[in-house]
Amino acid sequence: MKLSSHPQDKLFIPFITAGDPLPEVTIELAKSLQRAGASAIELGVPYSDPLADGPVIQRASKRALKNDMNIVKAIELTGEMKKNGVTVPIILFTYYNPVLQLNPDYFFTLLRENKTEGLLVPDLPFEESAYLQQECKKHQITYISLVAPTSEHRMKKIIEKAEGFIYCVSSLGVTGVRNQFDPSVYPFIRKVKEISSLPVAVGFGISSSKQVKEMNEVSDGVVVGSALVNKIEQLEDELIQPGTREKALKEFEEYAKTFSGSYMLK
Amino acid sequence: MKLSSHPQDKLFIPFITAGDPLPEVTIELAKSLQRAGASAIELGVPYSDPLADGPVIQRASKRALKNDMNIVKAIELTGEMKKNGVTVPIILFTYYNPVLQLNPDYFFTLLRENKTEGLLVPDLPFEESAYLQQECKKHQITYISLVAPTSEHRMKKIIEKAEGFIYCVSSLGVTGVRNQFDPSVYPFIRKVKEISSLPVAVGFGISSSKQVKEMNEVSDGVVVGSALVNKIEQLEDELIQPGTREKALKEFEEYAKTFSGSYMLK
Amino acid sequence: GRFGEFGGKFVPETIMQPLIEIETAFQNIKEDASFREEYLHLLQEYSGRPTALTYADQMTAYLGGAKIYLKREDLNHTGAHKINNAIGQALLAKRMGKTKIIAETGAGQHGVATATVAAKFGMSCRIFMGEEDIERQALNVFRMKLLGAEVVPVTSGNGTLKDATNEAFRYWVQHCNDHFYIIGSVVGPHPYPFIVREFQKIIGEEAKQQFLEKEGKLPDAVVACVGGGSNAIGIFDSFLSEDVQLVGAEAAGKGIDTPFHAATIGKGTKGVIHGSMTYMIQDQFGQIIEPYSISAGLDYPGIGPEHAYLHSTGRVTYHSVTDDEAIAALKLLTRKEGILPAIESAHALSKAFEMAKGMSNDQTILICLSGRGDKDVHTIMKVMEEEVKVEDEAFKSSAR
Amino acid sequence: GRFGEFGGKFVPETIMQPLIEIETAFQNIKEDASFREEYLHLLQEYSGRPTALTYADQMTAYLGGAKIYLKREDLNHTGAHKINNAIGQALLAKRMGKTKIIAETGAGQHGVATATVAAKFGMSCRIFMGEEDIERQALNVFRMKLLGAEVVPVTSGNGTLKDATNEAFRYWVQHCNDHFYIIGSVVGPHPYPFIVREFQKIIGEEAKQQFLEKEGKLPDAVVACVGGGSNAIGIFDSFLSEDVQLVGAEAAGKGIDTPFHAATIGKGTKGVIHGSMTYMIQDQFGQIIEPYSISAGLDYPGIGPEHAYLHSTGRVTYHSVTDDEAIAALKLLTRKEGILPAIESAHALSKAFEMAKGMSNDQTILICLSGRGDKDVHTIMKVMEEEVKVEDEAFKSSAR
Repeated sequence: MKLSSHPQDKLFIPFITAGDPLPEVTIELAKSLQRAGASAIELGVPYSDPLADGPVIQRASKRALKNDMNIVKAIELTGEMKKNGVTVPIILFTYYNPVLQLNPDYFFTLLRENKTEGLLVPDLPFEESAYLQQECKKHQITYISLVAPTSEHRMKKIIEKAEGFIYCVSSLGVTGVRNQFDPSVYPFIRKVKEISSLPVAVGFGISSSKQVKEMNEVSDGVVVGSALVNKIEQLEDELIQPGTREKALKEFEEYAKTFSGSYMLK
Repeated sequence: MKLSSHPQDKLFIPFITAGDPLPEVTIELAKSLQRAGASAIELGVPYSDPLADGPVIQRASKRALKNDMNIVKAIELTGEMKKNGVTVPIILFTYYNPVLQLNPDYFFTLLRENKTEGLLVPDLPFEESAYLQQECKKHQITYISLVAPTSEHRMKKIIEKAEGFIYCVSSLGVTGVRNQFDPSVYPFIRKVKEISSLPVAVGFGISSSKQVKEMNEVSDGVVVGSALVNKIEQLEDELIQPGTREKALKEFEEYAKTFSGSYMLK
Repeated sequence: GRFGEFGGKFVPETIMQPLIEIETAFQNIKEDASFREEYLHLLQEYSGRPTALTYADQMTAYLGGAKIYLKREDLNHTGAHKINNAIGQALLAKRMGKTKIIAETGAGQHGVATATVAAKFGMSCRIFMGEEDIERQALNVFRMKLLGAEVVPVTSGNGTLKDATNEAFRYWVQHCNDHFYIIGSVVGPHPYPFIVREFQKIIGEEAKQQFLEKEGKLPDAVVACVGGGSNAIGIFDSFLSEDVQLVGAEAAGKGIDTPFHAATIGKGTKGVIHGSMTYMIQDQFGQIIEPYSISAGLDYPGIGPEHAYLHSTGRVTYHSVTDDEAIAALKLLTRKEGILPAIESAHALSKAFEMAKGMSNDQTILICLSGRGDKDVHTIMKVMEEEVKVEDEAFKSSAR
Repeated sequence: GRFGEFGGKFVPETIMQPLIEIETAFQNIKEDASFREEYLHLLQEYSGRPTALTYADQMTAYLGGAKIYLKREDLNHTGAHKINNAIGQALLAKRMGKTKIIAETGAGQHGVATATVAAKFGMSCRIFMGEEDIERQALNVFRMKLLGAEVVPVTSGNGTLKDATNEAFRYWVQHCNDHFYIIGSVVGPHPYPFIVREFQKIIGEEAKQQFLEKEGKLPDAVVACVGGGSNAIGIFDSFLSEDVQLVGAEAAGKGIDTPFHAATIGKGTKGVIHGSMTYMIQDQFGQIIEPYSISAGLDYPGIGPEHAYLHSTGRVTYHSVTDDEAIAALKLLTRKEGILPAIESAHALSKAFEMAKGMSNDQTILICLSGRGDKDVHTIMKVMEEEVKVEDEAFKSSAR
């Protein structure tokens, strides 16, 4: 997986949920994010029981599930994105259970056919991930690993096996918008950077360009989820109506840019 | 106590509740009963918890209690009856607890001053009655004893100490109207008569002249309660209204006569 | 058949013979080792005895006085001490060859216990319950029916426990030849107060032994709530001849200076109720007055004659506890010990907590926790809703 | 941390470390005699263990087959086996220096048990409960509040147990540094299924010993109901290596061929739920399906991973029992034995009764009566009202 960014830029990895508010709109949103400078896009597979996610992404899951989204359709959506001009890598973000329900060969074939470059499974910790990580390697899918402030002595093992980038969980907790970060996050990220030769992106709770700037002082970039999904929720009706969609997509793009390293530096 | 009856007649001992439906009406009812041939009158003191009584007399108690009747007023009512021409003996029928709440001297003075001739306490069995029976003797009040089909070997002891007449409980149960008697009642009454030198009256559940006749074949007479009280309940409004009282009293008297030995023989 | 001047047998002649038969049977089984064995076996295997003796460490620390121990009758099958007696009397009935059971009930606890035992013994069961109580205790009524009992609504009087008891007696008078009447407390004519004591004294026997094991000495005081008083007699009995302070807590309802209480010893006078000479709440002419307590189990106008006797001799002291005090004690125990007591038992808790505060750390109090409070949750909810309302109104008027 | 291919630790990275700490602490206390002593002391002195083993003589006679024994977890403090585990985990939390407890609850049984233990230990307590369940179980909610717990309404998902569990996890992820999460069944990520088993196996240890004392041999079969499956693991554990047939009864709801059931083994497929690989009810794309059972305690889309394993090896056989069958068994036991079981436990009863009929008189069945049915009286009332209605209508239409 080749993360798209200029060397001097910081990584901007946005998250959106497949099928929210509609499958065809998700494609357009991905294009907007690419225009806004995304280094890669995390595409979330909606799940009935997203226990690592806060209320914003839970609601997005619910909306997407109402549109009959599922893991197969979500992967197929990555193929559609590619066909529609999305060139930045797409990372499939999915809980483990939907993956488990697919025949592994079928799953990886689907990923490859649809040019999905990465895979992130938030409830599959290092100790349980050996098989999936090895299969990913075999099928040339980048398996993204998370480290948390509580990872402690396990951090090294995780980072050693990691690919693509290291996803640092900014603080304890589920995904969601936060006003303030615990100051302990900075030494944590520095420590990760010391150990890792991969880029280090910080996620969970980043909701303003101010926070992005703060994080980027220590990290190589950020993952932004709930803040963007929140925006999509606000724009839901306009995004659904073909007549207002263009305008809403433009608004979304402008909002996304506020988190994007490439634009911030300008 | 001298029971009023011609030698060839059977005893007719009616029961009414003091204060039902009004104290002054109780006096008139007693006079009616005397005219109907009563050998004596049982005057019931209304009680909050009459556990030997069936629903008819329970309701009469409730009506009388609403008229503020109590044991003292009930005894005073016997005096009023005597002043108003009642000559047959009056037996105060009261649960034990109201008696207990009065100073014994006061209680017996009251009884004597009001010319109450007898006392019947339905919840004071032989084993608990020694004191009261002795006090009655001292004050020349006839203490009426009950025997039941279940009294068995205690029957003799009870009858030995009895005065006035023997009150035979016709069957198991509380007071109230019954359609049929257990045939075992006849040998029971015969046995009581064998032992007793006193007249034997049968009570509990006698509600028709047919039953009176049946009982009188073995007994010396009957006690009639619920049937009469039931009639009073039916006539309640007419008895209360001075305008209709005379007529109602007459009706009551005629009804009472159907239980009366003196009239039946005619 | 008396406790000093109290007790006795003030009943219609018709049930004298049945009472004598019960007395004879009771004398026989008292000396019959096989009866006691069967009784104890059922208590253990069916009801889960011995019940625990719990050291209330949190309450003790909170009050800072005497060490508090709870005899956990709430852990019995059906949730209170009532089952001890129901098992014993049903066994007695079985020995007498009776297969039909009747009983009275107020809130339904004794009715449920009796219906339970009747089901276990395959006996028919008829429970007399005031119409008013039937309406208030729909769940317990349904439980009794599930257990196969017939619940007979009593409309006489005010339709409460007193009237249900009257009606049970009336029914028994008519059917005493084949029915056994299981009375629920240490009340009623002789020999009932002795029978119920016999079947409840297991509480004190166990508690005494458990206490000695834990503390190596007897408690300084034993406290129990008293309505009819069966749990109190049950726990007191083993301590009567010991140098132990015995305290009964009766229901002061809204206060003993109001007409709304059930403080039989505190405000009652001597009289005869349900066949027994004792203290009772009545007017000057001997009419029984309907009592009041938030606790259905203490809402009875009489008290067991042995309590009247123990009061007269001074061996046991009786105090009264208001609704509010009981609810406060209930909330405190629940919060501190994770044990939700019956409102009945909370009366004993309230008195005991007050005593404990004035005692030293090396002293001990044993409380009879006669039943669990699950049955009372609705009542407590209502009380607390009203408290909130009163507070709200006080706030509103102060805010003006 | 696995049972064959089942179990494991499928959780966000953030709580891996807390889980490891719990695992370490758990390993320590397992070898610590003083911990076991404190745990057993509380079970005995506070919860009233050992619970009775009751011979159901009336049921046995009625069915005419195997002798039926009931392990009476209903006699525990708070009315079910849940307290065994809550006491154990709260003690573990105490050893780890945690003073804040969280837990999830469906109908409120585990919530009440946890709030109870938190009160007894002086710990703060936060119970996550679905909004829907809060409305249906107002009494239990009030009880938890009386016990001092904060009840947190969960609005995500359908507002039921599954969602409450998700939310408890989410809260824990954010507060794992000072909070201990007391999981209520043998579910969740490693080491929870092992911890809960450790604290529930007392059921089987006691039952085995009691059974040997009474019968001089082991039972032919042991039957327990299975939702998450903690009472079943608790009673099975001591018999796993013995020649005893083990049977789990899961909830078939309105029938396993309808969409309304909770038959995880019967109709579920392999997957990950609440951190554990096991069987679960889900669609082909791995979305969890809301289960259904009249019994709130069995209304869970997953099953403990050890059960999945025991099913896969064939050591335990699992059957499903419908709402109607469970209610019928509940009514029968109440009527015949005077014991009102929880609707959960009634699933085990139904299966066991069916088995008993086909067995001989010298064979024996041990049933885990996991809890009392007091909490279910409202539900049973509703069911029976509906039955009457249906019968009435059938009568009316046949009368035309």
